[in-house]
Amino acid sequence: MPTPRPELLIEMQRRMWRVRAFDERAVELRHAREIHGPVHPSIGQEAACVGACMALREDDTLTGNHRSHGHPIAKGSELGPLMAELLGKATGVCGGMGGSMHLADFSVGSLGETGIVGAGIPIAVGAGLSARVRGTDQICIAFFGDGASNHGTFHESLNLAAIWKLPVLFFCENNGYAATTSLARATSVEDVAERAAGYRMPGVVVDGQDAVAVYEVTAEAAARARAGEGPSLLEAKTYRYLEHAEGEGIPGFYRDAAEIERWRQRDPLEIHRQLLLDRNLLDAAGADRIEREARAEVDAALAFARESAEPEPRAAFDVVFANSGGSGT
Amino acid sequence: MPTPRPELLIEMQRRMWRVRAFDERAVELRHAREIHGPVHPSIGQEAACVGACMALREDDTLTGNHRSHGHPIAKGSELGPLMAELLGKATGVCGGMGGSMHLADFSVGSLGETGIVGAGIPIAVGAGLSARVRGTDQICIAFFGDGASNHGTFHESLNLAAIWKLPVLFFCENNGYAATTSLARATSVEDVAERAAGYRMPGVVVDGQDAVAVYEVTAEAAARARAGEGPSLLEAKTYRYLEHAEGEGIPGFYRDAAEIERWRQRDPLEIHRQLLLDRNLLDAAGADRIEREARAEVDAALAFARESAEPEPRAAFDVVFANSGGSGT
Amino acid sequence: MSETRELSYAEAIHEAQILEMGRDASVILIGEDIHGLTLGPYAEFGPERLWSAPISESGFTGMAVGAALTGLRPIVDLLISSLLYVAMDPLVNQAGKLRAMTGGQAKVPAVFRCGLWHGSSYAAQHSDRPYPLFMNSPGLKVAIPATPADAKGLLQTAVRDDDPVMIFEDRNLAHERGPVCEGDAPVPFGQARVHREGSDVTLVAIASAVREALAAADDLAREGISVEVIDPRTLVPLDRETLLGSVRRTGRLVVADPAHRTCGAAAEIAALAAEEAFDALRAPVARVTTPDVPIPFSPALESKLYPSQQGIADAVRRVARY
Amino acid sequence: MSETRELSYAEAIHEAQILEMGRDASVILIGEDIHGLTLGPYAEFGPERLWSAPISESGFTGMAVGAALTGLRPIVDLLISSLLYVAMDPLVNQAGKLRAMTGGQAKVPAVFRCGLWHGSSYAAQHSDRPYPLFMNSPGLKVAIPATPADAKGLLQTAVRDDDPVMIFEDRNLAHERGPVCEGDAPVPFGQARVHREGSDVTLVAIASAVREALAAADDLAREGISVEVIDPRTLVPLDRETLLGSVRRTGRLVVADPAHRTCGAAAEIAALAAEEAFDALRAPVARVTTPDVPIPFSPALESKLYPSQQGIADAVRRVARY
Ligand SMILES: Cc1ncc(C[n+]2csc(CCOP(=O)(O)OP(=O)(O)O)c2C)c(N)n1
Ligand SMILES: Cc1ncc(C[n+]2csc(CCOP(=O)(O)OP(=O)(O)O)c2C)c(N)n1
Ligand SMILES: [Mg+2]
Ligand SMILES: [Mg+2]
Repeated sequence: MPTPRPELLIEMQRRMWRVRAFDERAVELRHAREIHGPVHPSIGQEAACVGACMALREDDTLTGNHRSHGHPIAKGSELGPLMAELLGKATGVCGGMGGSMHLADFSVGSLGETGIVGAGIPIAVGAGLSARVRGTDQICIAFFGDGASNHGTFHESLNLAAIWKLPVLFFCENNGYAATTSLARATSVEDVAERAAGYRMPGVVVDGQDAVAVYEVTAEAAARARAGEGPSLLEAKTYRYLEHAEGEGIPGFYRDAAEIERWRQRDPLEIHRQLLLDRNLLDAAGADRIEREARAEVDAALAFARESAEPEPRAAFDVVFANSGGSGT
Repeated sequence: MPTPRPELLIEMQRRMWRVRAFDERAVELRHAREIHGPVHPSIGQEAACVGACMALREDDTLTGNHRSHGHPIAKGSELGPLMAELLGKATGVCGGMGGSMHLADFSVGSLGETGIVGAGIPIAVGAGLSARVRGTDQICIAFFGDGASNHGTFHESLNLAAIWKLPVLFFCENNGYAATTSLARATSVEDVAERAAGYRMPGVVVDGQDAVAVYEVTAEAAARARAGEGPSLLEAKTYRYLEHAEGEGIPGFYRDAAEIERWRQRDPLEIHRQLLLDRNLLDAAGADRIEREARAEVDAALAFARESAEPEPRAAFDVVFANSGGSGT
Repeated sequence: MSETRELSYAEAIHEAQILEMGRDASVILIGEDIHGLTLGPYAEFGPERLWSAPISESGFTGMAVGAALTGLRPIVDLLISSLLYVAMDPLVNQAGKLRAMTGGQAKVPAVFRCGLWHGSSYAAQHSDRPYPLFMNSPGLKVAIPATPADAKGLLQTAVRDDDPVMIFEDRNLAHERGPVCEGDAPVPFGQARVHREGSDVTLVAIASAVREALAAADDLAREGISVEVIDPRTLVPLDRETLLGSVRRTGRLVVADPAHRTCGAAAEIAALAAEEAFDALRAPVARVTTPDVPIPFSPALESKLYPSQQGIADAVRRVARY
Repeated sequence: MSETRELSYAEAIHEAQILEMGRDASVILIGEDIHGLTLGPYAEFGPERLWSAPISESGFTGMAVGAALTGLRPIVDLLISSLLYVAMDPLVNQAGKLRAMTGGQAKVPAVFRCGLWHGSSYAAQHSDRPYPLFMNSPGLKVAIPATPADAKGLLQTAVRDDDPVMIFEDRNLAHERGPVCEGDAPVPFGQARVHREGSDVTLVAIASAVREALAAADDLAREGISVEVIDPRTLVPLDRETLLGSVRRTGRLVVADPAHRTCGAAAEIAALAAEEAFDALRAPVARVTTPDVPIPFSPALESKLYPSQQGIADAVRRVARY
């Protein structure tokens, strides 16, 4: 197993804190109605985002889903343009056109989230195909949920990548629920990774609260993909602490407080902090500083976002086509 | 294993001959341009159609695909209205609206073929759900090809039927090719039945040239489904002797004559004839008579079809809606 | 006529569903995350009437078609109209065509409830109003209620209809309240509702544009422009007589339609007028629609795109003064 | 101007593909059963340029989008337009919207070749002409060639365009022959082709209706009716200037369009005329389209449904004599 170097272990904690602090703030802003539209926080799932993305190369690409603030952050995005996007500002990474469900940051290889469950998976297959045809050794990782594994695109994509041995990682963040629907209610298997057998590709279950474990299986699968040995299906067992989408009034009847509490006991930031302390890579003050710095970055991002201008009305019309002509009237 | 009774064994041969004779005639008519549009013959695959359908009850239902003349015949359809349908006549089972790719005969539980690969599979799941809700113990069988198993609807349907234990049989007629594309080129597994594991349902491979073997596995799966124990994925290894669609000028480069010849050596009608002779259920003359009678039935069906009138132009408009209003102009 | 009470549009929809499920045991519900309903007034129907489905829209929409072919009357909750693309084949190629393809052997009495979410920063992939796509796809009926009474009545009719019905529910109207009859109150298909009579301009409005159109008509009345506001309520079948009759009287037509402009419902109604009421027309037809751009996230951008009271009033003024 | 030769519509399409693949190594082909092409003139491009795919239209269409986002220019052969419903999400929600959603970061230079098979007893599930659905879905360009020259030229332009282009190829024209330039001969988008000038009636025709329209125009000329026949060639972007300019001159408009009637391309063009050329119109607009019925199998039924020379001529006569 490729184990991360010390600096990387520290950087992991930093990025996890960025994700956590960013999403905590996003949730507040949503409740305060400073953010409009749905916000799907990744809080509780940071180790999956960060462990996976940090096992990739800078020029590798990713596709996300509706719950994807964490993925570009984990891949190294600047927070300012992301936060400005959530606020719908002209300086947003998508100029205010995308919002929370459609962040994309091509500068770090984030090809875009999709609000359509399962739809990002074939797009990742295409990015893998493209790397192959263009003769690079990039790989692409598709992030999706347990719910998405019941979608037809999951099946078609795994088959496509398998028959052509494309450099694609299928990364399932299994948080146990699709909105209010538990995995058991909707899914014919207990581990999504079982489905890998139908495509004769490796199917790996990993502790999604342990960033290092996630890093290791991802790095291994990435090396395999890069070497032309084909795709893998990785499944991180994780959990979201908050609601499916915050501030939408979704009832919480479908799970009990004890379950949430049990998972909070295995908080990815705590687990990784302990690892850093145990290995003497940081002392408590150093670990606290990482959190503080991340929060400060988020504050700065928010200040930037708030100061930024609203987009000009014409913006919606100007981005429809790359080659002009035929846009809306 | 539930083994078929003697009369049933003889009836199997009769129905296989009906399918064979019907399709041989359909191919001739297609080449003579008396039939318009694509014709996908089931010649070579008769044991799969007949073995499966005869293991069902009269009130069980089925959905087909583009290659589905054989399914309603195997389920007991009258040949006249089927042949008249291929000729686009008013007396056709679908009044000339459906044609070869869209035969449906509700009188025998044939809910309709679909020209869209994979699309009949979820419809069968719905028929199974309906039987369950209405409190009957009917089951529904979905026929589809190896190619269809790469479609998203396959995955979604198997998952749906599995989680709810619906009385549905997924019956794959694996003839090794999807049009000109071999299974190996398009499919991540060797046996489509391997994919059953992803839905935790039984996946059974059967010799598709042996009607009795097909009957037996189908009857067993049907009993399971009827008892509320859930769906099965059955895979019959079979072969089509003729082209994907006859008369369309599809090139034959993708397989060699030796392969076709090898399969012709395992002709389902020959295999079953031998069984009937071996068990002294028929003598050679009796076996020949079955063939002759089937051919005569097809001739009569064709005579009926040829004598029948063309549909009235208004027919296309009258069948759009069941509750009038809003039809085409 | 039975008693009426005030209900919201969303409440009216539930009332229709519950009434129809109570009336006819073959009515079932299929949709994602609907298991929660069993905690409420749907509990009485038991688990075999409520199928809370995985994220497999193509699969369970096709499943609904199969159920409808074999004796059930499924109501499928497709949540968000922008998800319909995932289920287009079972809708367009199966539900819409099976009756015709089978020469009338099949009937497909299924209802597809499709929420129109727009104007709430749901952004490009959750804000579509794709009913024109289904108007161009034969075999499907298309209903769009704009009031609580129509939300209930059209849904009741849809459930009882033997054909597949796509019913587009404008979520911007979810909390609008209005009088709704108690008990059975089906609204016939193919009959437009004349919300307001007028003599100067015919204003056809669809979905939440009806609300904007009525507000615009109030303003315009004060300016001396008499506007007839008509909601077709079903786009397939379309009540051509009422629409064209009005245009023949007023000689002027404005269509306010939240769908995208090109090949939208407004295009169809405008074309009909240009074909069938040409002699009466005294001014160009005007369409007030959503421009052909993917819907932006930013409220600053999105809020300007849909037919508004202001935009509709401007169009009517232009046409009236022509 | 380079040399021309006679090619068939189908040959012209292959010529365009081969030229573009030769010109630009980022052009790849994706489609079912295309591995056979490697036996022919495509062999030189090698296996990495031709992806013969499983029956997974949604998967490989989405895959094409991902490839287009990351530096390739895929041409996707979607065979039969009636299969598009299976791939609607990657087309409408992804290809059409990603550029806008990402604020212009993405470009999606993919071409989707969609065969229009109708009039050959392919029946309801293989005979659709669904381009109006994509005209109502912003972010997609829509081209429909009616001649061999346009089949080549529009496809060349489509490949070079940085936006997703749906190109609908009318298979009824596959064996029609006509002059085609050697070498590069891209046809610009948004420029209608005036096939024939005339002064009495503007006849806008799409796909195989162009052939019928030109034949009708010949007949009508003998009767003294001078018909201007225009093929928009791209429906998005639409050359409004040429269309409306013609209507303003002739005062009369007939649109012949093989799509279904309601919310079809003809509806859009008729609506445009009623909005923008109203003063010039001297007769009702007429649409000659396919009625809103699932396409029947029986030749006796199917053959009567599409715009024919006869049906078009009748409509023009009605309008001309109005
Ligand atoms: C195709 C589609 N169906 C339904 C929805 C509505 N929806 C959005 S997120 C979601 C649940 C997704 O669950 P999962 O894939 O497990 O991801 P998670 O939210 O748990 O991260 C649903 C049903 C959608 N956006 N797209
Ligand atoms: C969704 C869809 N894609 C493609 C086609 C074109 N097509 C018709 S049959 C066929 C091959 C089907 O192969 P398989 O499922 O193995 O059935 P078989 O023909 O071998 O019986 C294809 C590609 C179609 N009709 N529908
Ligand atoms: Mg989940
Ligand atoms: Mg096959």
